[in-house]
This record gives sequence, C-alpha cells and structure tokens, in this order.
Amino acid sequence: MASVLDELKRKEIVDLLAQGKRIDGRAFDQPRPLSIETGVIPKANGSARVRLGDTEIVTGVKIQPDKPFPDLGDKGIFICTAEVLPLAHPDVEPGPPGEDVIELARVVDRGIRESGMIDMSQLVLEKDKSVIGIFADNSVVDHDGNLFDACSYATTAAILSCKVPKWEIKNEAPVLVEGHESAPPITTIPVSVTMGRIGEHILVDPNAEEWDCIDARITITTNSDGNICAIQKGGNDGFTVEQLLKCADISASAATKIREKLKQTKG
Amino acid sequence: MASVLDELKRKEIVDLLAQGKRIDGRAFDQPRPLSIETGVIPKANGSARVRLGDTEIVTGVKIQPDKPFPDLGDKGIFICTAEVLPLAHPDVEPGPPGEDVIELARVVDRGIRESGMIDMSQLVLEKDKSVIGIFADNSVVDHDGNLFDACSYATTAAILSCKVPKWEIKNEAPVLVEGHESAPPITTIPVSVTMGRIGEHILVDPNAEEWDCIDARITITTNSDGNICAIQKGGNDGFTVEQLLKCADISASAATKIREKLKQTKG
Amino acid sequence: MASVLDELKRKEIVDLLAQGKRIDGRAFDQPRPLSIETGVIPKANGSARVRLGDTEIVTGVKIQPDKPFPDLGDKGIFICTAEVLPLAHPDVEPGPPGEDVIELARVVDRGIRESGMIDMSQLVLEKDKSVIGIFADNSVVDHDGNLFDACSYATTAAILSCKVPKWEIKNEAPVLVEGHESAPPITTIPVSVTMGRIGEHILVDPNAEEWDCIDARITITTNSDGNICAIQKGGNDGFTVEQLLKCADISASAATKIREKLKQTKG
Amino acid sequence: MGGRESTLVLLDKNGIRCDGRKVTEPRRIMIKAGVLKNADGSAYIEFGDNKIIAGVFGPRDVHPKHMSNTDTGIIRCRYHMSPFSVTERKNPAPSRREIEISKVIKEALQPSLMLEKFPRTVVDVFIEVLQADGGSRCAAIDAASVALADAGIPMRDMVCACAAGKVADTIILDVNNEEDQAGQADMPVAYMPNLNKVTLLQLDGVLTHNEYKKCIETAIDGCKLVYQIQRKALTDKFFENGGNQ
Amino acid sequence: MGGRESTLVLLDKNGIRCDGRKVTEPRRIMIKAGVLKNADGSAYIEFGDNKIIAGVFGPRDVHPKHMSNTDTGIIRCRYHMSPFSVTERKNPAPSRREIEISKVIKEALQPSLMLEKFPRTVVDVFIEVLQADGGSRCAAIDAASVALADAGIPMRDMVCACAAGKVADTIILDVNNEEDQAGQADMPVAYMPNLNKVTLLQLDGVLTHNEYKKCIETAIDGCKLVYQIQRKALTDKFFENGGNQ
Amino acid sequence: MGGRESTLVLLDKNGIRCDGRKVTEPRRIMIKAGVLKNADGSAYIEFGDNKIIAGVFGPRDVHPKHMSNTDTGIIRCRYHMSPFSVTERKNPAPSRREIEISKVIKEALQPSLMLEKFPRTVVDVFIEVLQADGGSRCAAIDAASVALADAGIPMRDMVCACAAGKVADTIILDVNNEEDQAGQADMPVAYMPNLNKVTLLQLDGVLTHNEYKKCIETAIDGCKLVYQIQRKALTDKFFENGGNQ
Repeated sequence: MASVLDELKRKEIVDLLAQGKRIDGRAFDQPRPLSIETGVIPKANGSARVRLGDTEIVTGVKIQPDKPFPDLGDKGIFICTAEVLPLAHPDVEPGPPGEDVIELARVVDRGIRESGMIDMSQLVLEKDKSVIGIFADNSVVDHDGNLFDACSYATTAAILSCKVPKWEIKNEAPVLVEGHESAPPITTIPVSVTMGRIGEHILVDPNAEEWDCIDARITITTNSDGNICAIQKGGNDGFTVEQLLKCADISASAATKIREKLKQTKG
Repeated sequence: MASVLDELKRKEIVDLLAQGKRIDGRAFDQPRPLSIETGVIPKANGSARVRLGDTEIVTGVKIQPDKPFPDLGDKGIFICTAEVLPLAHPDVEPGPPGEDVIELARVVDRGIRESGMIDMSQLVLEKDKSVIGIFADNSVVDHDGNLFDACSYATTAAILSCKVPKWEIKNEAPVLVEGHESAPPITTIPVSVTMGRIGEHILVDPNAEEWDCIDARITITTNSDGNICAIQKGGNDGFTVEQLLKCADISASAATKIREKLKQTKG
Repeated sequence: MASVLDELKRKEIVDLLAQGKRIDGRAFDQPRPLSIETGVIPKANGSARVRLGDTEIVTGVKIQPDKPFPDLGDKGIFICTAEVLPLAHPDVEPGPPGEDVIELARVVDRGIRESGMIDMSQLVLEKDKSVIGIFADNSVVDHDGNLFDACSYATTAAILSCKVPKWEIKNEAPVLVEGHESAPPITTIPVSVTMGRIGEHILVDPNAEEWDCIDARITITTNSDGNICAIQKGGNDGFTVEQLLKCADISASAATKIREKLKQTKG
Repeated sequence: MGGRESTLVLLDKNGIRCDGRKVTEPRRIMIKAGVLKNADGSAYIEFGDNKIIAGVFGPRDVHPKHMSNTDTGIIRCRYHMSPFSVTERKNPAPSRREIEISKVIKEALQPSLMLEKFPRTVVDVFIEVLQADGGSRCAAIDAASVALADAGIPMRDMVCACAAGKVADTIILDVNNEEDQAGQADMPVAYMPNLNKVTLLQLDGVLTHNEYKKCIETAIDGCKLVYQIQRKALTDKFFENGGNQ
Repeated sequence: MGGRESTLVLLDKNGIRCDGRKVTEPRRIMIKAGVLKNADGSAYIEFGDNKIIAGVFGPRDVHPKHMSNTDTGIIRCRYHMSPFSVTERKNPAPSRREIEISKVIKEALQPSLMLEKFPRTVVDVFIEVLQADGGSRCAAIDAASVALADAGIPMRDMVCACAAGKVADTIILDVNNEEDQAGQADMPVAYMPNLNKVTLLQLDGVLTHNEYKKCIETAIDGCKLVYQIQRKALTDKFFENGGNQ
Repeated sequence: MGGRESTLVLLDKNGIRCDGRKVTEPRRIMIKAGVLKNADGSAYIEFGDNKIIAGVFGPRDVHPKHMSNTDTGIIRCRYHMSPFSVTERKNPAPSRREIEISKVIKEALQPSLMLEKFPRTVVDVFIEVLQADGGSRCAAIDAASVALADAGIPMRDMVCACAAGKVADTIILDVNNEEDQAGQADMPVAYMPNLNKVTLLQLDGVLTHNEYKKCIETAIDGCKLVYQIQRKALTDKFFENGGNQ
C-alpha cells in the first residue's frame, strides 16, 4: 500500500529520470561503490564482507566432507543460503525465509553453479560415497536494495578466498590431513548484474529507493568469457525483446570492472 | 456459523427427506455415479482418477524398497496420505493438513490395511532389513463431499492397477531387476461406504450440500466376503444401536456393485 | 498488562511483606510442603510424582542405548525436557514450547549435569560408538509457581529411583541382557532452590501469586558437599552483590532438608 | 489384526484370557474426580495399565476469535501422550494418531454437552496419557466426561466408553494391549447410557455381521459398568468436599 | 547444464532430437478449459509428459486482511507437485524450488491482469503438477492463464510460455527432460503476444550473446504456437457450454 | 565443566593462562557504535575471537498488537548465530540454546531501559554472532547496550558484561573457549555499574561459597573495564559525527 510519502518519492525519481538523472547522482549503467574485504571470519574456510553502496553482506564458507547427491556421485556439493537479518532493515521479521529470500538464495546459487565457477568433479573423495561439500551462507546485515548482486559478490569473494582442507579416505571414512590446504578449483568468475526498469529506463544496481519504484528487474550473470550463464527476471511487469538485448549488453560491460575487483580477492 | 442461506438449504434438504426424497433425486441408499480411470499417471507404479459425483481424486502409488517398521520385519510397508488441494474448494487453504485431512488419510489407510487387501508378507526382500514399501498419495482436485469413499476407491483402484517392480538383494542392498514387474499380492477388495444420518434418515454417499446438514456419519468398510473390516464414526451426534445395524446392512449391499467396478481395474 | 485485581493482590503481598509475613503464612526462607512419590509410571525405567505446594509434576525417565555426542565418546547421554501441559493452567496454550519452558528445561538439565550427579563415564557400552542415554521428561500437570524447583526435584527423584538395564555389544549392536538391572551411578544429589526478590525481601519457593510480583529471581543449585553447581538469574530487575551472597546462604541451608527427602527415594 | 500371528494363548480352554480375566470381565478401573487445582474440572483414571489425567477449562472466550460461533459454544479437545507413556520414548510433538484420536474424542463428547447455552465460548478438554495401555482412547473419554461434569458444564448425559473385540474367534470385553496386538478385532465404543446413543465407534479387524452386533452389545455392557464408576467418582468428590467445608 | 556428460545423442546428423522432434518442433500440447466444478476458473494441460491442473478463485476477500491493498487487487500463486508426480516420491511439503517457481509464475501472470479494477481483493491461482516433465513451469503458466480467462478475470492479454534451449551447440524449441539434464542451456520464457512483453525469463546454462538472442526469439515463436492452443481451449469450452445450455 | 579432562595446561607455574593472559586480564575488546545504516542504533564488538553485531529498532509499534502493554513499553531480544560462526556449520534455525540466551539477555538489558516512558511500544534488540568464542553472551550484551544508547533509548545505566570462572583451582577473569571446555566453572555476569546491580548471572561448574563470592567480584571488575570501552565507543561516534557535520 503506497503511502503519500512513497508516492512523492516515486514522482521525484521518475521526474529525475526524465532529465537523465538518478536520485543518487549515478549514471544509469553505474553500480554503487563496491568494497570487498576477505578473511573477516577466520573460523570459516573462506569469508567476505561486501558493501555495495549501503547494502552490506557478511558471507562465510564452510567446507566439509559429505555424501554426494544421488546420481551425482562424481561431483562435489555446493549449497548456498541467505538470511536477511532483522537488524538489516526495520521491515524484516525474524523467522523462516519468505519467498523473496528463497529466490535470492536460489538466484545467487544458480549464478555460481551454472557458470561452472567451481570444478565440482575435483571435489570427489570417493566416487558415489564421499565428496567435499561447500556451504556458502550469506548474512545480510544492512539492506539498501539489490541484495542479488551484493550476495553474489560476497559469495564469489568468499569462495575465491577459501583454503580447501585435504581429506583422505581411511576405513571408508574421510580423515582430515592437517596442513595441506589448497585453493579451490576455480574455472571462471561469474558476475551478476541486476538492472531495474522504470518506464523506458534501465538502471544498473538500483538502490532501495529505486527498487521500490521499478516495474520489472532482471539479473544477468556473465562468466569470464563474457558469455551469459544465468538469468532471472522478476517484478510485476515485463520487458520487450529489445530491452532484454540491451540489458545483456549493459550487464556484460558492467561486469568487467567488478570481475577485476573480485579477482583480487583470490587467496 | 450458519448463514441464512445455509439455513434455507438445510430446511429444503430436511423437508425433501420427510417426503422420501434427496436433493439430487437419488434414492437414500444410492451412491453417486462413479467413474474410475487407471494408468493416468504413467510415471507412478499405479494410479487412478476417480469421480464420485462431482468429487474428483487423482491417486498415485509409488513402490520402492524401504526398511521395515521395528518388530514388523516380516511385512512390507503401506503408507497412505491425502491432500485436499486448494483448487478443490474455495474454503481450502494451502498448508499442513488439518485434523479433517489427517482423519481422512488414516481412515482410508485403515480400510486398506485392516482388510488385509495386500498380503504384506509377500513384500519382504530380506527379513528385518529390507522390504517393499507401497506409498499411496491422494490428491483431491474437486471436493463435493464424501472424500472418504472417493479416496478409498481411488487408492484401491491405483493399487489394483499397480505393476510391482522386482528387486534382488546384492551386497546387502536392493537392486532393481529390469523387466520383471508383477501384479501386487491382492487377497480381497475392501469397499468403503459412508453414510450420513439426518434425523432418522440414513443417506448413502452424502454430497457436499447434504454433508453440511448431517448429524452424524459412519464409514463402514467391507471385504470381498461381505465381512466388516473397518469402521469410523464421525460427526457431532450419535447413532442408536438399531441405526448402526441398519448401516452395516446398507453398507454391505451398496458395496457389491462398487466392488465389481473396482475389480475391473485390476491390471 | 496488569489488571486492577492483579494490582490489589500485589499491594496485599507487599504490605504483608513489610510486616514480615508471606501471603500463605510461610517464613521467608521456607519452601512449600514437598511430597515425592516414585515408581508411579511402571513402564518407565524411573519415575516420580512431585507436589510442591499446589505445583505438581510427573516425570518419567527412559533409558536406552544411543550414539554418543561427537567428541564426547567416553560419556553417556543425558537429556531433559519439560512440557507445561495445557491442563496445568488456564493461560497455557498447546503447541511447541515457548522461551519460558525452554529455559525451564535447560535450567533443570544444567542443575543435574553440572553437579555431576550421574557419573556419565560409567554409561559407555563401546567407546565412541554406543553409550547409554538417559531421557528425563517432565510433564507439569498443575502450575502454581516455581516450576524450576518442582521439576528439578521430580527429575532428581526419577533418576534416583531408576533401574538401569544392562546391554552388551554383540555384532556391533547393543543387546539387552534381561534380569540385570542396577542402580544408576550417582555421585551427588543436587538440590535447586529458587528465590524471588520483592523489594528488599528474598522469598524461597515463591508460589504463583508471589511469582507474579517478583522483581527478579535466582535459582541456585548446590551439591551434597554444599558447593554451588549451577545458577540462573531471571526476571526484569537485578540483584546487588550482597543479595546474591545472601541468596547463596539461604539456598545451601534450605537444600539440606530437601536433599534428605530426595535421598529416601533412592531405589 | 487381520491375521497377525502370536504364540500367546489369548483364550485358554476354560475361557480365561491371557491376563486371567473372563470373557466379559473388564480390567481394574479407578476414577478420581477433582484432582487438579487450576483446571475448572478434572479427573484421573487408571484403566488397566492406562494412567490418564483430564482437565477442562470453560466455557470461556475463544482465542483466536474467528473460531468462535455466535450461535453456540464449541468444544476443543487435545489427546496427548507424555514421552514416557509408552515402551519406546515418544516424540513429544503430536503425532497424526494423536490428532485423529483428539478429533474422535471431541465428537464422542460433544453430543453430551449443552453448548448451545454458551454461544461464542469454548470448552477446552485436555487429556494427558501418563501411561498408555490398550484402550487408552476409551479410558480418556471416561476421564474427560467426569472432568466435564466436575467443571459443572451442563450435560445431557455422561459419556462412558469401553472397547470390545475378538480373540480366538470369541467376542470379548475390554481388549488389552496384547489382545489388541495379537487378536482379530478391536472396537472402541463410547455410549450415552440415558440417551442410548453411540457417540464413538471405530473398528480395526474383521467381523461378520453377527459378530459386529455382538461386539457392539458387549461394549455397551462394558460402558454401563464404567458409568457406575464415573458416578461414584463424582459422588465421592461431592461428599469429600462437603465433609471438608 | 554447463558440461554434464551423457551418452544420449541429443541431436543426430539429420537434425532430429532424442524424442524424434525437429529443432523447432514443440512436444504435443493439449489444453482443456473449465475442468473443475468448484473453482471459479480452471484448466488442464498436457504438455509432453507434463500433466498439470490449474484452478483460480477470485477476485475475493483477502485473508489475512493485512495482506490486502486498498489501491489494487493482488495475485497469489501456489505451484505444487503431487508426491507421485516425479520418479522418486516427493515429500508433499513445498520445497524451496516450488516456492521460487510459485513466485516467478505469479510475476509472469500479474502483468496480464487488470487487478487495479478490484482493490482490496485477491486472485488465487493454484497449480498442481500431477506428472512432471521438462518445462513444467511453462506448462503451468499456460494452464493458469487459461484458467484466469475461464474465471472471467479481466485481462490485458494471455500469457503463453515455452522454453528454448541449447543442445549439441544448437538452439532448440521446448526442452524436454533429457535435454534439460544433458544439454547446455534451458531458458523458460513467458510472453504476452499482443502486448509484446516477456514476463518470465530464466536461464540455466551458458549462452553467447548471439545464442541468447536466438534463444529468446525461438522461445517466443513457441509461445505464439501455444497461444493458438490456449485460444482454442477457451473457444471449445465456450461453444461446448453454449451447446449444452 | 565438573571434571572434564584435558591435556591443556590452563595455568602455568607463573600464573599465565593458555592464551598468554594473566589471571585477571581480559581478552582484547573493541567496540564501535553506529555501524549500520538502517537500524536506529547499532554496535559492533570484537571480544577475543567473538565478532558480534547488534542492531536496535524502536520504540515502535508492536506487531502482533496483543503483545503490547498499555502501561509500559516492552523489549524483545533475538540472539542468533550465523551458520559460519562456529567450527561445525550451524543450522540457521534458532536452537534451544539461542532461545534461552535471547531470554536472559533480554532480562539483563531490561532493567537499564526507561520503557515506562513509552507505553504500547516495543524496543527490538537483534544480535548476530558472526563468529563465536567463549563468552559470546557477555559480548552480545556489551554490544547491545551500546546499540541501545546509540538508538537514543532513555537509559538508567549501561549494562556491561564479562565472565569470570575457575581453572586450575584459580578464579580467573574472562573465560575463553578452551578454558570453558576444560575448566572447572564459567560464570557470565552482567552488571549496571552506576546502579550497582547484577542483571545476568549464570553458572556452569562447581564453586565453594568463597569462590562464588570471589568469582562475582572478579567478574564485576571485568564489567567495569568493559564499561570504559563502551563509553569510549559512544564518545568516538559522537565526536566523529560532530566532526563530519
């Protein structure tokens, strides 16, 4: 239910867009300032604290032996979760994740998984019986819009910064071999770029105020080759084909700088 | 809370009963038209689509190896569930099953189980370790009253139409033997007949409008020998002993035709 | 939200305290009459029915083989739960336990556990693989305040009255050896004493009316040596250090009589 | 049921059952009314090895409000088993079995209550099974009905309950746990003796139509025995209180 | 996706797919409108081996009330799979996958509905997958849109959906289950043909920018085929009812 | 506690603990106020290896409304651990331990707040443990109290918390993880230094009455050290903001 204040804010945003301006002064294809710090949770195998504008995420990666999924006995496991903490925004209530947060976690998960970022075939301890599992958990501590990209960068950075322990199978059980950590088997660096459409305008990385006004949104993830490896359209309106093609171009171009930044977090 | 319209409908039904008539023109001991179609879900091991008047059920049976229940190591497993889908009726809300649906599933389950319909001793792969489990799941897609009988017929038909795969124990684990399906070990065909009491009148297979008016109800299941193998009384009033004896007679007699129809679904 | 009646009751209690009196005539350091009956649930391995004033608990202990906790392979398992039954008080609603009941169970559990009452190292069947588990479940059937002490006494008495069955490991699985029950390995008898503070007054074992008026409360558990082995402070105000020292003295002195009573329940 | 095997002799040649009872003899039954302080009404029953307590609150306001009915009072019922009540420790969360039994007990008790006198209210019946044996739902109903009377809820009749069943091809009264496991049929019945109505009837196992009739009649005879014990429990409490006051 | 291996020949040298189809040929599609008695609108679809039923209620009052919007109507959507719909029996509780698909379907349908005409109300769309195959979310949208029209909800356009994908380095229409498992990319698309808007777009797998363009165009061609079948389903029901009345 | 064995030397002959600290020396403590944008007040603490963030909202309307109190404001508290905060990945659902700690933290903070000034409202305190070490509940209270001050909630006093304990028969300040696992007693204490009141007190492990007294006094000395660090955090933020504006 839009309040009068919300309506005024929306009008301000739309009027500015007509003049070619965004409410925080950014160019349409310009994401907010991104800062990435890794190793922030020493007890995790990998971790990152990401700020994208005023959106802030802390992500920890735990690595431990697990059983493979049925029919995928020659692949390791990757599982990604997200929680928007109630301290991140006044509207968040504690409790099990709603559909928004479930979508968030699944979109971040797919961006990593479908890009083939991690070579899962290198995470097998004993085929069909024991594999290495990588669990990436995102804790959203400040919510100022576009959690998709912020969580995606935090997850990617946390994975890149990982030290993977070594296990050997003894008596059919994995046993930790101390002091033999290695970098994870990385094949590419996926970069998620989320765009919102307000009228005819496509805005990269909408902040919370813009997010409340968008007609539709799309998250396009590209890999290191510039190819598209995951897409999620959302929001209560659609895109024309022309807009979709334009979004793909914007996404590939915006991803380049961000990928460079992510590369530097490699352990 | 009965609305005025509900009250008028109730008066109409009761007035007609006083004249020996039911609201849809049926005789008191006459169930609604029953149609049974099997094999509707080819991916299930057995399946049926049942319409009883305007009540419609789709039931699928899955058969898979499982561990036996403790202390029942020489018996296979049979589990029956029911969900009244929210598209089946405007009053149904999505979510975990309420007491009505739990009772429904348990009554259908008991009718099959207590009749000894399936010879569970023939579903053992390795005593105390590995048995065959039969899972019958009822999806109610249109709810026009008397789900007990409709789900019972759908479950029975789905079981009768089953092809049971063959497993052999190799290295302590069940291994599927392709191309060796067989009919399930059937010993009898149970038929559930539900009756509602309105005043002194006993109505077989009440439809939704009648269901809302009944003082009490009883479901009596008989086996192929005509013996009684399961009973469930429900509703907010009781029965006299005379009424209970009459219900048993009605049930046995109404079951005969339905059993013939069910027999034809045998694979 | 305090009603007018609650306010009047509070005033009465406070006024009496100023005259050195409690509302039910007890001395400040005097617990309510305690009755303990063991063996009330013959199907359990140990059981007790405790009345502390009008608060009544039935506690059953089940003993069964289990896997040890990780990293505690040389210790048996002890788990304590509590449910305040909805028949115990008009304000109790059925459903999963709230924070009050979770705290109750954990405080009772810690009092037993931290005292070392049961020598858990004697409950090992096979190191790291199979141990004896002791499950103490408290059912509160009448709630007239101070569930902490009542549940603690009931749990302690139920444990003391236990007959521990004997298991032997055969083919890596525990097998019951009939007719070889023994007393549990008891090292000390912990006694929980709960005190409420109303203004400057410290009241032992507050009843429900007093409980509604307390500023803060503290539960201090002492072992057979008179040493303190568990503490839980609660309530919406604090204690001075002097009050805390006084409470420890009261607790040790009040525990003596109760410990004697508990000793008599030893099987 | 339906052909479970057993080495247990359920009925010997002298017509004596595995626990020493005759064919139409119930187990020991003891009922005490008014056992709880906080509940508006309560009762404790020992029925064979069943140990069950029932507590009643109401008529009282309904929460959540949308459940209330402007035309009549309603009844809610919770049948619950303590974790220690059965041989293997039971998970405290209500099972599907407990939810179904709660429902049939509610429907067994409701016809006895004059709820129409108390629109917009609820009567809550809470039943805790401290120790379970065969026939626990019947014992629960027996205790709950006494608790409802103890609470002073206006009633048309008591509800008394007892099972009958079939072992060794013989109809017996009050099926115990072993007979339930190894026998041929178990039929719990609840009955209002003055209104002559059966308010709960379930059956697991196979019966001919004649056996069905005999089973109902046997169970109702058992219900009438229970009725006397329920009356005595209420009388005892009345005079005990009278004596105390 | 992204490199899963398979011995399956997904595309033979004649350009024929593993199920015999040509590159731009959809599977068999059958839609029937008005299949349920109680729902305000309904439709049943068979799309390949998908068997899906959709039922619509509304516009109607919102419960709980705090979800309602004084400015506009809202839409809720539940996509659910029956336990027997997939090879391994599925737990009936909604999975995270089902919750996400419910959300994207809701957002795919919403642009087609004139919900602003019905403030404070809700349109509930319930989708049950009785048997699942590749492309179930597209088939679900196709059925749901027909069910919405069948319910008489004022609509700006139909929503039709079909996936495109990539196997053996070739862009294909309507990815089946084997192609989804062993192929290179799957892109479900929902489309409003008259308003020319894409309302659902997802991608699993890797595409170049050219392939991305071709995939969208191929999928939209499929959507237009579906549109004709949706129209026919509604016409058939209209005349069938006309004939009956 | 209570006799756990260990090969760790908890206290060497020079009175130095396993992490190099003296008997009454706390671990490194760093607190920063005002670290979140959206929360009304916030603080971040590093206390040994604990890394904890606290955010406060309120006083604000209570949902659901029936929880509100016409006489006073209320406080709610959630203590939660991120899945990656401990060695073995933790299930994100709140454990019974987290629920109990949430309750004792709420009761430790409540005496410091003038909630009676804000009837019908709630102050929500949300605590997230990003990395856990021994003494996390004390560190959480220290951060939460700073966050409450940062939110401008009227307060009677700060609440500062620190544990004391017993290792090698010696009372020590600020028990770390190894000392908690292998030591003899752990006693977390929260304290209001100006009102001179203990608002949280728990004990795991065995103490004589004299040790109990010494433990409380030692912990309170630690609380007073923490208090200075809390004050500095608030001052730093005040002047930092002053300087920026």
